[in-house]
This record gives sequence, structure tokens and C-alpha cells, in this order.
Amino acid sequence: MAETAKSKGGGAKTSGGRKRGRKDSPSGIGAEPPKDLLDYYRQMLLIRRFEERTAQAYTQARIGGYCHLNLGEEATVVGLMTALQERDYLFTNYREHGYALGKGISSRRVMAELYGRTDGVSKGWGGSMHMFDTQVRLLGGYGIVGGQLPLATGAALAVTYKGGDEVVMCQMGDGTTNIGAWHESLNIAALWNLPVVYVVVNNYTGMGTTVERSSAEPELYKRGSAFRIEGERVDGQDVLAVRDAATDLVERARAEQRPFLLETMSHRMKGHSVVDPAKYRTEEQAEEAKGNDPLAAFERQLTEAGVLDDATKKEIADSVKDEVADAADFAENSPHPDVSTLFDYTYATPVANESTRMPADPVFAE
Amino acid sequence: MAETAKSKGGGAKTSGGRKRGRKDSPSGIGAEPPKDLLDYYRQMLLIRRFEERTAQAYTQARIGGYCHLNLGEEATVVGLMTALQERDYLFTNYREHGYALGKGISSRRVMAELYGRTDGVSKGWGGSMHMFDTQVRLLGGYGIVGGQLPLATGAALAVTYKGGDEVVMCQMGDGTTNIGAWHESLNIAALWNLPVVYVVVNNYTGMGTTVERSSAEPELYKRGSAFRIEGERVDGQDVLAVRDAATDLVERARAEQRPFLLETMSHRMKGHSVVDPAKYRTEEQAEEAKGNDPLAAFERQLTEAGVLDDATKKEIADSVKDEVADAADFAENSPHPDVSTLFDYTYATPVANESTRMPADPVFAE
Amino acid sequence: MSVITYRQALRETIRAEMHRDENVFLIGEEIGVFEGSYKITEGLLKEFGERRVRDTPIAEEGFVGAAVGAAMLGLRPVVELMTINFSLIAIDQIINHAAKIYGMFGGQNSVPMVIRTPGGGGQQLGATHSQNIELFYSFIPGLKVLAPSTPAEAASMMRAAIRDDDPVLFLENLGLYNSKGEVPEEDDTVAEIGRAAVTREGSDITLIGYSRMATVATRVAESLAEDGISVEVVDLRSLRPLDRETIVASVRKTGCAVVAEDDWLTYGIGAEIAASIQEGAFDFLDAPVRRVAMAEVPMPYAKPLETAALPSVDSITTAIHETLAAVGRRVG
Amino acid sequence: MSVITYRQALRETIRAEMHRDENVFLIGEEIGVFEGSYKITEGLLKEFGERRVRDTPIAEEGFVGAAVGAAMLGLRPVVELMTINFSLIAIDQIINHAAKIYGMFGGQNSVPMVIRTPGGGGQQLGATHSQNIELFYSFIPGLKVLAPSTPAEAASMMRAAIRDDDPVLFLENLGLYNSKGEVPEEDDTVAEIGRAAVTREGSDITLIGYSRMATVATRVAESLAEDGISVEVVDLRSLRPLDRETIVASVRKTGCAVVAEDDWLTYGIGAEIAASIQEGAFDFLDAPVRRVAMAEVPMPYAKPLETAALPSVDSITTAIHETLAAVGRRVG
Ligand SMILES: Cc1ncc(C[n+]2csc(CCOP(=O)(O)OP(=O)(O)O)c2C)c(N)n1
Ligand SMILES: Cc1ncc(C[n+]2csc(CCOP(=O)(O)OP(=O)(O)O)c2C)c(N)n1
Ligand SMILES: [Mg+2]
Ligand SMILES: [Mg+2]
Repeated sequence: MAETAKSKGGGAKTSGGRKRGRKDSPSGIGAEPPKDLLDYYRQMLLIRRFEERTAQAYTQARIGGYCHLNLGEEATVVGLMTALQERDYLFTNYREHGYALGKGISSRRVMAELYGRTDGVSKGWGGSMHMFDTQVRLLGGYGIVGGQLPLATGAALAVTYKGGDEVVMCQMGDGTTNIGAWHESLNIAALWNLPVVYVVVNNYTGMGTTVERSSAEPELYKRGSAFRIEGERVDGQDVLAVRDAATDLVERARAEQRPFLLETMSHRMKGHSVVDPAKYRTEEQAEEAKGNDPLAAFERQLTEAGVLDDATKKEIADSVKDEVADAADFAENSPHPDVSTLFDYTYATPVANESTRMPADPVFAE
Repeated sequence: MAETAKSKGGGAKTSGGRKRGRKDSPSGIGAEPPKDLLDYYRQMLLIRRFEERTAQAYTQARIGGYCHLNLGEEATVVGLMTALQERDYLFTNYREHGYALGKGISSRRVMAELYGRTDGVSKGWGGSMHMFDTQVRLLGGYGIVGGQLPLATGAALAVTYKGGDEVVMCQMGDGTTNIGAWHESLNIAALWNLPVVYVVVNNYTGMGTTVERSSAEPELYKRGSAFRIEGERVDGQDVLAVRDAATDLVERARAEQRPFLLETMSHRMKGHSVVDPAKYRTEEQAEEAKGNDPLAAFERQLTEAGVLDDATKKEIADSVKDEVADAADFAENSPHPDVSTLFDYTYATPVANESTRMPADPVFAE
Repeated sequence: MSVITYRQALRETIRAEMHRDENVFLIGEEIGVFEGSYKITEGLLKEFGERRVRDTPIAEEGFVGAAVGAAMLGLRPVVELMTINFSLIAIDQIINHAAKIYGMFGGQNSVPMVIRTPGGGGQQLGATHSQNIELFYSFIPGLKVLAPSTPAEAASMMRAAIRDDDPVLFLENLGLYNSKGEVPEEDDTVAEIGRAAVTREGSDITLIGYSRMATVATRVAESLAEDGISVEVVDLRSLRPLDRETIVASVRKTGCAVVAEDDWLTYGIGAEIAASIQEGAFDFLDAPVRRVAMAEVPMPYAKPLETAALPSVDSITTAIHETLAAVGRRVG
Repeated sequence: MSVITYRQALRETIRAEMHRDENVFLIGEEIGVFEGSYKITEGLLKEFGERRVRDTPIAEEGFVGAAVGAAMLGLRPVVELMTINFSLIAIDQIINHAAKIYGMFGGQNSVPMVIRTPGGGGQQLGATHSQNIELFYSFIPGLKVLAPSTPAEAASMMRAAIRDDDPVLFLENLGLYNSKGEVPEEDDTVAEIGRAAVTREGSDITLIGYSRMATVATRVAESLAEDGISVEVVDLRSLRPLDRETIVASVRKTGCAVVAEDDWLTYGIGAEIAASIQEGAFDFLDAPVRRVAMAEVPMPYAKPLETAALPSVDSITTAIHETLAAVGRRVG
């Protein structure tokens, strides 16, 4: 599996390589402001703890539905979200709790959504797969594989229509590159010169199907060639590398007004969703995922570089722990949506003869 | 427009180039058995006259529905059909009268289908877009753009499942390379090593939309790269070049058990369908199409090479004329399907409670 | 008043809306250079340019979804799907995205868009190109589905659709594009979505139709009037929401009803109409509600088969006669 | 007899059919290595190998269409679509291809295939993953649509589906996979497609359901029996063809009916049932046919909202009481 990650000139891009718009030394970490580094670290840790808490709450049946976690993808998520400007739009798939946090939604509102409560970011209507916030420009959270691609493409069309300078980022998984919507969307984006960066978060597998068994061109960043879209692959376990590669492409999309493709390589640490024990993984694959913990690696790096000492580490750990506990408390105490609101969001423009019938009601009210 | 046709090493493959499984001289025509050449010529002429007759019958309201002609694509059609073995399967789009003839269906039965009669190849149920004959292994004739691609892919899967050595050819137009089914099908064929040759008949345009305005990679044979599928482009106005390129890929698909992509370049001489005056074409484009008549060119070539003299020419012309007139007569005299057969083909396995209600009938028969 | 075709009514209304609102733009296959498969968008590329009239690749899922995304950012796309049959390629974007985005995210983001598409049979287009599947969209909460039958309706309903903040499936009809009717000059009527209309009053029986079948219903009513049968015609206009009150009020008056639809009978649009009538006018109904619909086969190409399979003035007339006979009233 | 789950019944039947006929093979997402999202295909890859159990990329249109093509050459694919919601990506291949190929080409080539897919709500999966859209397939001539409610039905109907030469949409249900029931040992019953069944006799009212709702109907009937109300339960089993005779025969006996469905009400499956009943049992009907169905909203994630939106034992019971009250019979 790891082999494919090395295909582009002997390896995916790692931090310290070519960068745009960021000054720093070849070694990367040394030249970064420690404040930023600690901020990334905290964000990554927050995602980790948040997702662990989510898994726990799911097991306790406080969260329902399907629930997919970002465990193992923390560096990718934080790197990508750091690359976006506030005004940039984000569309993701259903594995998006971390992105919601990274785009600036409070952990309280994300957790409340998971709990299905009124203070949830989608008022409890969306759940795990459907985080959305017009304010921070996270435009969903979609559960149909590939569904977000045409939408993101259309959002970029609206940006150019209005003459804006926002960029749209469209996140997806590796398995998503095999569906028709991928092809139609990238072709349209390239034809119409739309400022959208498609990001393939390659975690080596769809549910249990490896990239090699699902994509005839398993070096996914190369698939842009069918549309003359430049593609790039980056080490998704290296937050700085992801940040730099993503910043580069986001800013190029903004400046050059055309689409790009970014592939990030990282491991899914657990099953496909909370309920999946991932029995289909070989022991080797499981070991590989475990051995590639981006958070542990970054922590080691920061410690070695002297950026993270034990006190700071504890301080961050405590603050994250508190934040997550607070989020869970908040969620627990947020009210359930009232049944009287059931028909509030079927239509934006009220309309005659809309059905607001409950299951036991006759079609014609007496 | 003609420019894109020259992109691969300075030009699309023409006859006299590299060939497999066929001995012949560099100049092509000289080394071909005259009998074969005259046969190709006759087939091309038959398609030309057949389609002209079709247009006429359409104008006389003897043919209904949508009706798309192969005018200008005669060399492509004959070249492709010559490359197939009898046992090979063919799937096409709706522009397939010529393919039906080329695969071995009599002009009578093709014309009868256009007239919607019981002796039609699809018994009058299909019409222009839906020619089908299990015997000669033409498995349709499909009117949904891209619809035939998954089917052809699945047919190739069945071939390998059964351990057969047939090849499947899947014909489509240039505009079809932009639809999701293209991507999903080619990926699956490549992943599963299926013996299918996808043929893109590039006539430079969908209905009125040029390749450049619809495909971000307008060199369509290169789009196989997203699946590691080898692609090739050939001059679709040169029957020998098409035959050779297609034979090469068909036989490689058979031998190597994997998919290939072939793009043929030719001009659509008239509008998209019989009713389309093609007003959207620039004068230049119309001239270009007219100036690239593959039948006239082949006739010239054969005459110059001394293969076709005036007597033979007249003989062939007469025989084709007779055949087309006979086909039209046959069609005209073939019976219309009887209304009593309306429910004959809804289900292959008879089933309880099938509805055989006519519009005026109540749901419950008295 | 001027007499124009359904096609002209659509074109003029779209054109006027584009002038009125800079956010309205057109997107679809062959709508620009080709000027539309059925010429609804004739001349609009020339008038508005490529920004406002966007030809797409053959990629229904991609461009319908792109329109949804553009609508999320406040544009008001008017999408053309060449025929409703091809909507099946885009249906996931329509049903799972356009129709869900407002509700699924708790009402944060509306999706103001129109999807125009013609249905209608009888053109010998064969099994895959002759389906009337408005049912699929009419079934979906979150969508609004309009089905005008006259040029005036086409105009006022298109205006309503474009100005509405929800995704609207706007059903046109191949058989109606050339039909003519009066439309007020300087018309700026905005139809109310969710309302049916009694387009002809009558007392003996209620005949319900929509789109082309509403016009066929009127012809049937006119011809039966000559025989002294008074048919009340209800044009559904809005398939979702469905205006049951108007239907049922009519049947309470007439005591019996026939539905004319050109989709298939079983599970078709008429099933809901009949089900609603029996529920809402149970005590008034003197005979079962009859439905006249397509024969349930993949539509054959051959003309005699196609004609036999389609509902017609004759088959509707038969159903009306039989219903009145069942009621036991004197006929004629 | 042995008591097994609906899941086991499906798995064992498919397995036996694969042993019986070399042309039967499985194709779908995550059915092999992952052993199926809902584990219907557990162990089958190990037993039959990759040729017979084929994992696909996420490409519903592509692999469903590939199954159609394979069926055209005589194989008998059994396709798994992970949930019916995802069928919208593949619907063009199902409706415009699988359902059309036999008729459109004049009966030359049948398409013997099964598309298995679960519907069912109540799992808090949100708006795009909680739809019951069997209606779309039930509407289409050329398709057969089965919806078993018990393990025994699942087995005999799966056998029928695999051995049938037409494309069969086989509706499973997330809420039924773990339900148990008796299945004969060495069972080789082949259900007759197109037949409904009276699964419980009664005299006061007819209650009609299919798939999970047929089992809920039985529970309602059992509980009402304690109050002295005798409910006849009709399990539709086959949504296309629809067995109207069985439904109507029951209503002619009981004089009234309620339909329980877990799709949306307007234009839902129940509309056809109600429409058919009023047409076929008009003179026998003592009260309007009531339908109990989902509230017409994009399904919210939050549990209280979802629960309120779904039909239940309670809402069905209410509709029955109200219907009997309308009939004017003494209740209880
Ligand atoms: C159209 C569609 N098909 C199938 C599914 C079921 N499904 C959910 S997630 C998933 C795997 C997606 O894999 P990938 O794109 O790699 O994303 P990851 O889960 O690895 O982040 C599948 C098949 C779906 N949600 N939508
Ligand atoms: C899914 C779908 N979308 C749109 C159409 C309408 N349509 C019919 S032919 C055609 C153009 C196809 O162009 P191309 O693939 O280049 O084939 P050509 O007609 O040039 O042979 C279109 C858009 C269709 N039949 N199916
Ligand atoms: Mg993945
Ligand atoms: Mg073309």
C-alpha cells in the first residue's frame, strides 16, 4: 500500500519542499512560528479527542445514524483548513467533523449536531454526515458519494459569475474518484475555468475496498489528465506539507482561475464508520495504519524541535479535554427539536396546499 | 477543427502505417486485394444511398421519431465492421443504420425497422435508434447518450466469465466522452481486464457543440489515461486506416484480455438528425465537411489505382441502387405490427396480474 | 391580448426574467449555439452572451448539480433538460441534493432554481424517449412541480417558478410547444404555486388532467357538450403541492370523475387523484373514479402500437360515458 | 422447520442458487472482502471466489449497467445496491436499459437479473439515506418488483427472482434483516411473482402492507384482536405486477381498508392501492380507504422528529379506529 504513495518522483511531497507564499527553511519546522505549530498541534489533538468522544457517545446511543471519523486524518484536515481563506467555500463528504471544527465551527455546535439537538450546526436535522454553516462557508457535509462534486463545481461557477475572488475546496475520499460525478464535474470545471480545488483524501480504501481494487489508475492525482487538470500528491500525515501544497493550489486557483487536484495520503486508523470493526484488514495493514499516527509523529517532531515541552503539552491536552467535555455537556443539555417544527424546512417559500399531515392524520382534515 | 486531428505525432494514423495481422505495402491500396477494396467501396456506397433514401422516407413521413444518419462516416463504419469477427459483439449509439448493415443485417430488415414494420430487425418496436439482432451479435442501438457503455462492459464481463474469446466493440460519439457512464465503464473494464474496444467516432460535434466546447481534453483518445487504457487516433475518412487500427486493437483486446480506446476522425455531412438544418455551423465548417467526403475520396483513390473503372463503378452503383429500392419496397410492403401484439414483449417470463389494459379499459374487467 | 404559442410564452417570459434579474441564467445542453433542441431559447445566446446562456457538455448529473451549487450561492439558474427521460441521469442531484439541501441543513440555505423539461408521448421516439415520469418528482417533498397546459399558464407559472426560492421542476410538453393561446400584453401575472383551476364549469362529471391532457380534456368536454353532457374540467397545474381541495370540491358537485393522464396507470399521477377523491368526496361519489392512462408497456416505435397505447379523446370519452352509465344518469 | 433471520434466509437462498446455477453471480459494492454492508453476502467470497462474488468500485451506474450487459449474454447477475437511496445513481440503467431491452428490441433478448436493495427508515440516517422510493421501480412496465416481509417469503421470492428471465427489483428492508421466522428445512419453494397474500384472516377491516409494514400490520392486527376487532392483513409481496384481485376480494368482504406504507403519502404506493380499491370494491366500501404513511418532509436526523414522521403501530391503530367509527360499527 505504502508503495503507491511514493510514485511521484520517489515520494509524495513532504514539508520542506517547494512552497509558495510562505517563507521558511528547508527543514520546515525550524522556520515556522512556534505559535502556529502549537496551534496546528492543538487543532489536531482536538479532532482526535473530539472523534474519540464521538465514538464513545455513539456507543452510548447518544449519537445515531452512520458516523464516520477523521481519526488518522488530523494532519490532512488541519493542513487543508489552514490553507483556506475565511471567504473560501468548502464542500465535503460525510467524514467531516474535523473539517467543521477546522473551518471555524465551535465544537459545541458540532457535537450538538451529532446529538441531534437544536443548537447543532444544522439544528439537529443533519447529523454526523451533514454539517453545514453558511456563516463559515462550510456548505455541507454530503452522504451520497460524489454528490458534493457537482455542487462545489456550481458554487465555483457562481463565484466567477459574480466576479468574486473566492475559491471553492471540494473534499472527497479516494473511492469517490470512480463515480460518474467525478468525471462530469472535473470536466466542467476545467472547461469553464472554475476556481475549485478538488482534494482527494486518499486513506487507501473505500469501505473495505483498496484503491488498487477500485481505481484502474491508482495514482489518483494523475486522473486529472483526462481534463488537463494539474494534479499533485502530498503526504497527508504531514500537516505542514498539506498546508503548503493546499495553499499553493488554492492560491493558484484564485490567481489563475482554473481548477486543480490535490491528493493527500494518510491512514484511516479505525473502521469505515464507528460500527465497523474492520476485520477485513490484514494485520499488516492495521499495523501500518497504527504506525502512521500523524498526531504522534507531529508531537514527536515538535518535542524534538523544542517547540513542545511537557508543560505546554499538558496545558494543551487539558484545554482540549475541557473543550471536548464542555462540547459533550453542551450537546447533552441542548434541547431536542420539537415535533411542532417538523414542517419548518420543507420549503423556503411558503406554498399553498403543502402537506403537513402527521402519519395518523387523514388526508382531509375535518 | 482539423487541427486536433493532427495532434498525435503530427497526424492521425492513415493507411499505410503500422499494421498487425495484415500484410501489405507501404502505399496501402496497391497491396490490397481489389476484391476487398471493391467490397469496401460497395459497402460505403450502400450506406450513403441507404441513408439518402432514409432521409427521403423521413421527409415523406414513412419514418418517424428521431433519425440520425451516418453520412460522412461511411469509411469509419465499414472499417470498424471489417475489423470485427462474426462472433464479436457490437454495441452502438442511435446513429447506427450503417453499423447494422455492416454487421450483416440485410438492408431490407433495417429499412423495415425504420418503417416500423414487423419484418424490421426489431420487429418495428425499436425504430431508427434501436437496431438489434442477436444473430449477428449487434446488441443495440441505444438512444440514451452513454447508455451503451456499461452494457458493453458487462457483455465483455460475461465473455470472460464464460471463458470465451469474443471481443466487444462499443461505439459512441465524441460528446459521449463527457458523461459519467464513460468514466465508470472504462474504469471497470480496465480494472477487470475486459476485452472491449471503445470506439469514439469523433465527428467534431455533439448536436451543435464542438469537442473543444465540451471536452476539457479534446484529444479524446488520451482520456483513457485516467484508467491506464491505451488510446489511439485514426483518420476516420480512410477505410483502410480504420480497418487496420481497429483490427489491431480488437485482436490485442482478444489476445491480451484488456480494453482499448480508438478515436476516429470524420465529418458529419448533414445536421445532427434529419430534421436539423445545422444552421449553427459556420460556412467554413460546412465547407470542410463537404470537402471531406470519404466516399468521393475513396472512389478517386480506387480509380487512380486502377481498381475501379467506369463499368464497375456503374455496376456497383446500379446494384446498390437496386438494393436500396428493394429495401424500401420491402419495408413499404411489410405489415404494420398488429395492436393485438401490444403486450407481447413486456416480460420474457409470463407473470400473474400483468396489466394488459388498453387506455379506455377500466382497471377491473367486468 | 395577443395570441402566441406555448413555446413563445416560455421564451418571452424567460427572456423578461433575465432582463429583470441579473442572477437568472440559463444552463443546459444545446441551448446556446444550437438555440435549444425545441428552440425555447432561440436568440437568447445572441442577446445575453455566454455568461447568461451556458451550453454544457452532455453531463446531466454534472450540470444539474452545478446549477444546484450555483443556486446555493444565490444565483437563480434555469436548467433545461432536453427531455424528462434524460432526467434519470441527473435525478440524484435533483432528489438527493436540490430537494434536500434546505431541509437537511436546518433551513440555512435555499436552492432557488428551475428545471425545465418536456414530457409527452406520441412522437414515435421509442421506449426510452417516451416516458412521462413527472411522478418521480411529484413524489418528493422539497420539490415543487408545475405542469402548465396553456401559453398563459406557461408564462405566469414560469414567472412564479423563477421567483420562488425552492427548486421547481417545470414540466413542459412536446405536444404543446406549438399550441396557441391568448396571453395578456405586458403580462406580469405570477401564478400561485400549489393551486389547481377549474378551467371549464360543468355539472355532470369532473374530468381532471394536467399539461397536454388538460387541453385534451377541454376538447373532450367541448365535444360532449354537443351531446348535452356537461363536463367540468380541472387542470391540476401544480403536481406538488397538489391542490386536493379544488379537485374534491368539483367532485362533490358532480358526483363522479375521470382522470386523464399520459403516464402509465399503475402508480401513476391519477392514482393519487383517485385516492384523494375517494377520501375527500366519499359520500358524494356515485361511481368509481376512472383513470385513462397509457397502456403499461415499454412504448413501441411503430405508429399503430404507439397510438393504441396512448390515451386519446376517444378513450377518455368512453370512460366518461361508462362512468355516467354507472351513475345511472341519462346520457345524452 | 427452522427459525432463521431474514438475513440468513437471503444469504442461504443466494448461496444455494449459486451452487445450483453456475451462471448466477454476485456483483456490488463491498459484498466480497467487506462481506456486505449488511452482511447478506457474508462468507460467499471465501466460498465462491472472485469470479462469482465481484466487488465493484463506487460506480452504481457502471456496475448495474454491467450486470445488465452480462445478463444479456445469459448470465444471471444478482446485484446488491447498498441502499435504495443509491439506486438513483443507477436508475437510468435500470429503467432505460434493464426494463426496456426486452421490449424495445422486439423480444429478442431477455435480461435475467436481480437487483437487491434495502429500504426502510427509522435509522436516523437523515434526508438522503431514509427514502423509500420503491415507487419509482414499481411504476415501470418491464420490471418486476418484490417486497418480502418474512424470512420464508424472502427465501421463496429470492428463488423466484433469480430464476425469472426478467429484471427483478428485490426490495429488502433494514428493519427486517434481524427479524426471525420459520423457514422449511430443505426449502425449495418458488414464490409466484405477482401474487399478494392474505396473511391473517379477519372480518372487520382490511389492513394492507408490504415489506416491514406487513409485519407491523400483523402486530397491529394481533393487538386489535385483543380488543375484539378482527383485522384481515394483506401482504402485497409483489409491487409490480400488483395483485389487485386479492386486495379487492378482501375489501369486498370487510367493507373498509387502511393502507400502511413507509414511503410518503402523496403519490406513494398506497395511492394506487386506495385508487384500485375504490374502483374494484366501490359498492362494498363503507368508508374511505385511509392511508398511513410518512410525513412529507426530507427526513430529519433528530430522533424525536424522525419518530414523529414515521408510521407506527399507534398511527395505524388510530386510522383503523377512525375508519371503523366512520363505518359506524361498534368498536371494541
Ligand atoms: C452513491 C453512493 N454509493 C455508495 C455509498 C456507500 N458508501 C458510503 S462511504 C463509502 C466509501 C467511500 O470511500 P472513500 O471515497 O474512499 O471515502 P472514505 O470513507 O474512505 O473517507 C461508500 C461506498 C454512498 N454513500 N453513496
Ligand atoms: C443522456 C442523454 N442526454 C442527451 C441526449 C440528447 N442527445 C442525443 S444525441 C446528442 C449528441 C451526441 O453527440 P455525440 O456523442 O458526439 O454523437 P453524434 O450524434 O455526433 O454521433 C444529444 C445531446 C440523449 N439522447 N441522452
Ligand atoms: Mg477512502
Ligand atoms: Mg459527435
